[in-house]
Amino acid sequence: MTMHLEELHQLADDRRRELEGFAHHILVCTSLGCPKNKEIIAAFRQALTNSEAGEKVLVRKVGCMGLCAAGPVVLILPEEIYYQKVAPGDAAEIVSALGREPVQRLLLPSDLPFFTRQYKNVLALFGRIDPESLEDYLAAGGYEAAVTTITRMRPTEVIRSIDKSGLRGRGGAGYPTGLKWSTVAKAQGKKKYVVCNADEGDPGAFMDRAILESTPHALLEGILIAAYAVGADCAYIYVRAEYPLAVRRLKRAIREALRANLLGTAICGSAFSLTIQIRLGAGAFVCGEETALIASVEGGRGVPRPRPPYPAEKGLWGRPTLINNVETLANVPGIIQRGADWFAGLGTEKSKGTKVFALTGTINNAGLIEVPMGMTLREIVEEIGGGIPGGHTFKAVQTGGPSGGCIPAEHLDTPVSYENLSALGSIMGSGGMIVMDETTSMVDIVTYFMAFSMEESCGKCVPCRVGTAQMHTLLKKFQTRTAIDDDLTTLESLCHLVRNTSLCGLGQSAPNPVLSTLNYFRPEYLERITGPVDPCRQEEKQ
Amino acid sequence: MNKPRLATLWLDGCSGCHMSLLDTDERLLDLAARVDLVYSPLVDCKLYPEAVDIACIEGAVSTAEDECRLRSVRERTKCLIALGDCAVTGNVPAMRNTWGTDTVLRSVYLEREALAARIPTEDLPLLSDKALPLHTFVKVDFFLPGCPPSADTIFSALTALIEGRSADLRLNTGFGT
Amino acid sequence: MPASQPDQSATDKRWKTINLVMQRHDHRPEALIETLHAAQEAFGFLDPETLAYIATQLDVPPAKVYGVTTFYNHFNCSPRGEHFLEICTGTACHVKGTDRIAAWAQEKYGLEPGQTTADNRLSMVEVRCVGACALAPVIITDGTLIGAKTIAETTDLIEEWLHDDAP
Amino acid sequence: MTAAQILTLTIDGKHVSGLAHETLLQVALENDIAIPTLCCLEGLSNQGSCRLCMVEIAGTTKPQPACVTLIQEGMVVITQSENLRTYRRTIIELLFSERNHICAVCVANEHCELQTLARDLGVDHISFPGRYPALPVDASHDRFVLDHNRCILCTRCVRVCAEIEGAHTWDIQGRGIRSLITADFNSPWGQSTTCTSCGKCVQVCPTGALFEKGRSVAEMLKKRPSLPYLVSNRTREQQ
Repeated sequence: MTMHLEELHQLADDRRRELEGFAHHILVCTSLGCPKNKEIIAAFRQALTNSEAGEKVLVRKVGCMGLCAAGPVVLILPEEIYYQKVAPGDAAEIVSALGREPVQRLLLPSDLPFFTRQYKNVLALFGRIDPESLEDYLAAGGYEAAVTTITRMRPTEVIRSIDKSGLRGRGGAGYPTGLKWSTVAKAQGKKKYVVCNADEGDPGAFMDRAILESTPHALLEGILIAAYAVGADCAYIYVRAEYPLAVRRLKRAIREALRANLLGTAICGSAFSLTIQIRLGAGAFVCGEETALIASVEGGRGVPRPRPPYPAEKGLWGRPTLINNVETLANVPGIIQRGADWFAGLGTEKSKGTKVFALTGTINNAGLIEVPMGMTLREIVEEIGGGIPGGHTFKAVQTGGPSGGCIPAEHLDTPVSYENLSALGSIMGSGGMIVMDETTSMVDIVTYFMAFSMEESCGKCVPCRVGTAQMHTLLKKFQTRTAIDDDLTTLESLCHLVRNTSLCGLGQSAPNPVLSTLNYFRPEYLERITGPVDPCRQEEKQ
Repeated sequence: MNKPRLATLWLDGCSGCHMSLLDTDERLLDLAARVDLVYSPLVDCKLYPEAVDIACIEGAVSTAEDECRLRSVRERTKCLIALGDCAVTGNVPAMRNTWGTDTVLRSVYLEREALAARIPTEDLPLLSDKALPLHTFVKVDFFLPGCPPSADTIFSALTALIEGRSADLRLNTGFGT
Repeated sequence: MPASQPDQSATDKRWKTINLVMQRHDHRPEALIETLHAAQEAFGFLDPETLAYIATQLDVPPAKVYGVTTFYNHFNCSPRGEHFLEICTGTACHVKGTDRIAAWAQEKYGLEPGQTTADNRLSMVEVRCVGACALAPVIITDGTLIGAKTIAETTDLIEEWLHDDAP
Repeated sequence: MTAAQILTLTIDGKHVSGLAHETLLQVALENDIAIPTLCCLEGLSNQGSCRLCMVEIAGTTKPQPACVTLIQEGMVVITQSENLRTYRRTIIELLFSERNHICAVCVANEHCELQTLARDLGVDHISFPGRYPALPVDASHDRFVLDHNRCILCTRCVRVCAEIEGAHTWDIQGRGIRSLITADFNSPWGQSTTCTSCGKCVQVCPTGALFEKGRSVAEMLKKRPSLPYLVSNRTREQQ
């Protein structure tokens, strides 16, 4: 079946008209962060059958609305009324309040800085459309960018546009996306691949899960554009098996797109074809590293290999391969649709656009946010995040997970960008921000991260395999207050060895949490140097 | 001029390193002329004296008593040498570390002993859970690995130290052999 | 190596799904992980016979199959108990004290992470971040996510969950 | 076929040349410049995992592994520096601390690459506490023994078995610090259905982890087979 642009527009228009036919929409978050949503939806449907206005109201399941801490969240349109912590038992009351005064006890003020201070691009359709409905996505202007690209643009134009936008990889390293695309496009070889890295292993980061659960079609659209630009006809999405809902929605989205000829052969009547397959990850953080990811997609142990050659030249099955992360690709349709200049106009000089962060830990408004690059950590933590609960004080914000660092209060006014975070000894990473208050021991949290890196080390290279284990042993000595002076020196030199000689990014960045806390919170280590119990002294005392 | 005061100590080891020291043969006379041997399993002296210049320690630290002796030697000695693999790495005594002292004692004295099986304790210091190298507990100034380090190695190391050439102590010795 | 499927009651539907996955990939070696997923989904764990069958079908050396299976946390080679408790070890959950839930379970049921009780009632594992960090501390009881509770409330819920269908 | 391009570069101040497809390690060896290695073995694929052959290349911020870095025109390489020596010593120390290496009672005493490297690099003690893992010894094979206590996970055995012998009896099970060499489905070696008992794994093992039965302390002298010879001869025979 070939579907043309006009037919897609028709589908979109039909859905828009259908939606406009309802006086009210009750949008219920059905992401992982809002449990019991099935019961809530059923309760609303039940309440509506008992209500006169029932036929004029549409209950829709939607993706993540961001403020997970207030979940389950329900949004009433067109009034833009947010209800928080909704239980199935609240449905009747909410329904009877439609068109009248909202239910005060459940009301979530929509003028909270959490909502007003954000700038949504990737998250724009979050909580607004049904993730399992292609028509919903089309009605919101979805696939316009992809179809325009495929039918009206040359690959080089697409790459130039992405390049001009200044988009950089959102998975961690921040490599310029346009440059990556053009390297793959220029690489020798007829067969090329696109691999989408959705193996979000960073503890404390869940933006990729939310994208897959809320707007899976946006990711497919990004992949379509990328594959067209680099000349690939086959793409893989490598998703964590720990995200069953995301996998289900993604599979459904691929089926829908295939049926509408937005995937498959001769897409929308063009000469361009693309198949997208899903590969399930199986619980190995190291598979976030691109060569390990390739090994895993090929069905083997997720063990990295030395680079060069880079995957752009020799990737999946030795062919040129473009590897981008979910959020990176989800940014692409917006850039094509609204223009590279729009995107480049957001953010800082070297870090363009917006970034999605998973704001968690000891913070009032835990959830998913999107802000322009360059917003300060203070604005994110204190305004959007609403500060620290329970009368506690801010101690540090951890970014970049086990590869990142802990940023103390004195640097809260730093504008967030790739450069600034790495200057502070941390990294942007995939966007996890874990806020910690004064009750958190830094030595504890670093020991936790080192245990993570040790367990996730693939074991191939010696510095990472044994080095992380020995760093963990040393940190345990600090944790149990049995460390001696020499241990600090040994720990620091081991950090440098592991950082400078490990084979892949996992090992190279594993010492970051230690180095950053040694930098900002050194006294916490020093006060734990009390040495082991000396049996001889003990005997003397007795 | 006072001669340097030399001590040697035998912790958990097989005494092979001391044998190797004796293997320096006629050079022993040479050594004897240049140092005062103030403490050693080879001499009759019960207490470790004060102000020792060089101490060679053979063996791993296997009991709390070993540890106490080591610590007190460290306090009274300028230059401490870990002599041989047991003192340097734990070596053979440390082979029990994998399974734990208790398991090893049971295996040796109970499970494989048909008659009067019992773990000897009388007049014996209690074994620690692990046998560990000296530098786990105290600062070690020089390491002489080898099982044992050869007589030549020991002799040239001691001569160098006596002559104050500690900085360019280059020894052809390694673990094992 | 068994060349045929271990369970000769060929009517067993579970083997059909596994065979289907392999067929869909033309029995190419790179289907290994996908097939292991299907097998674990079907049987709950991967036993030596299943691994041997998959190795033969996909023409992958046995050692490689075993290497891949044991590389990934998700695959387990021993059967699970009737109930399955997953404790999230993500950073946000760690900060909010999920290690205390594991310690509680150890005291209460004598379970180390990865173990099953002697009566086969309960298996407990620690899992990597499930991505519901805003709800920390998070646990999953038989597939149902529980979060945004205090540690005491959470352990109460676990007891309730296990008590509900006690014999 | 076009003649391979000849490139010139500087290693430790010495002007040398090599073919475009050659690695830094190959060119260094051809010119008698010694770089320590452990996982690398001529005739096997290079995996760059032991990190001993790290060298400094002008213009790069981090040291690079010589065994997998192809030479480039005008490269300026340093193979010996205080930093590199420290890194190499520390890596050796990490390996000694990882498992239970007791040189004095090892079959490979005096014939062990790890032991020799320790001595050559001046490793006179191990700064890190020993991990003393409890590891099994597999003596089920009628001619050979695998002692995990002495294994450094260089994977030469895995590679020689898969790439040269074609049996792929060995692989690694688990990951990270819990990695172990494993035969088939973790079966006792003697019960492996794929092993041909050719013994190549034993001969390429750099330590005493794989050895012939009946060898006592210091008796396991490895007869290193020439792997490039095996490969080229086999190719010839097949034609």
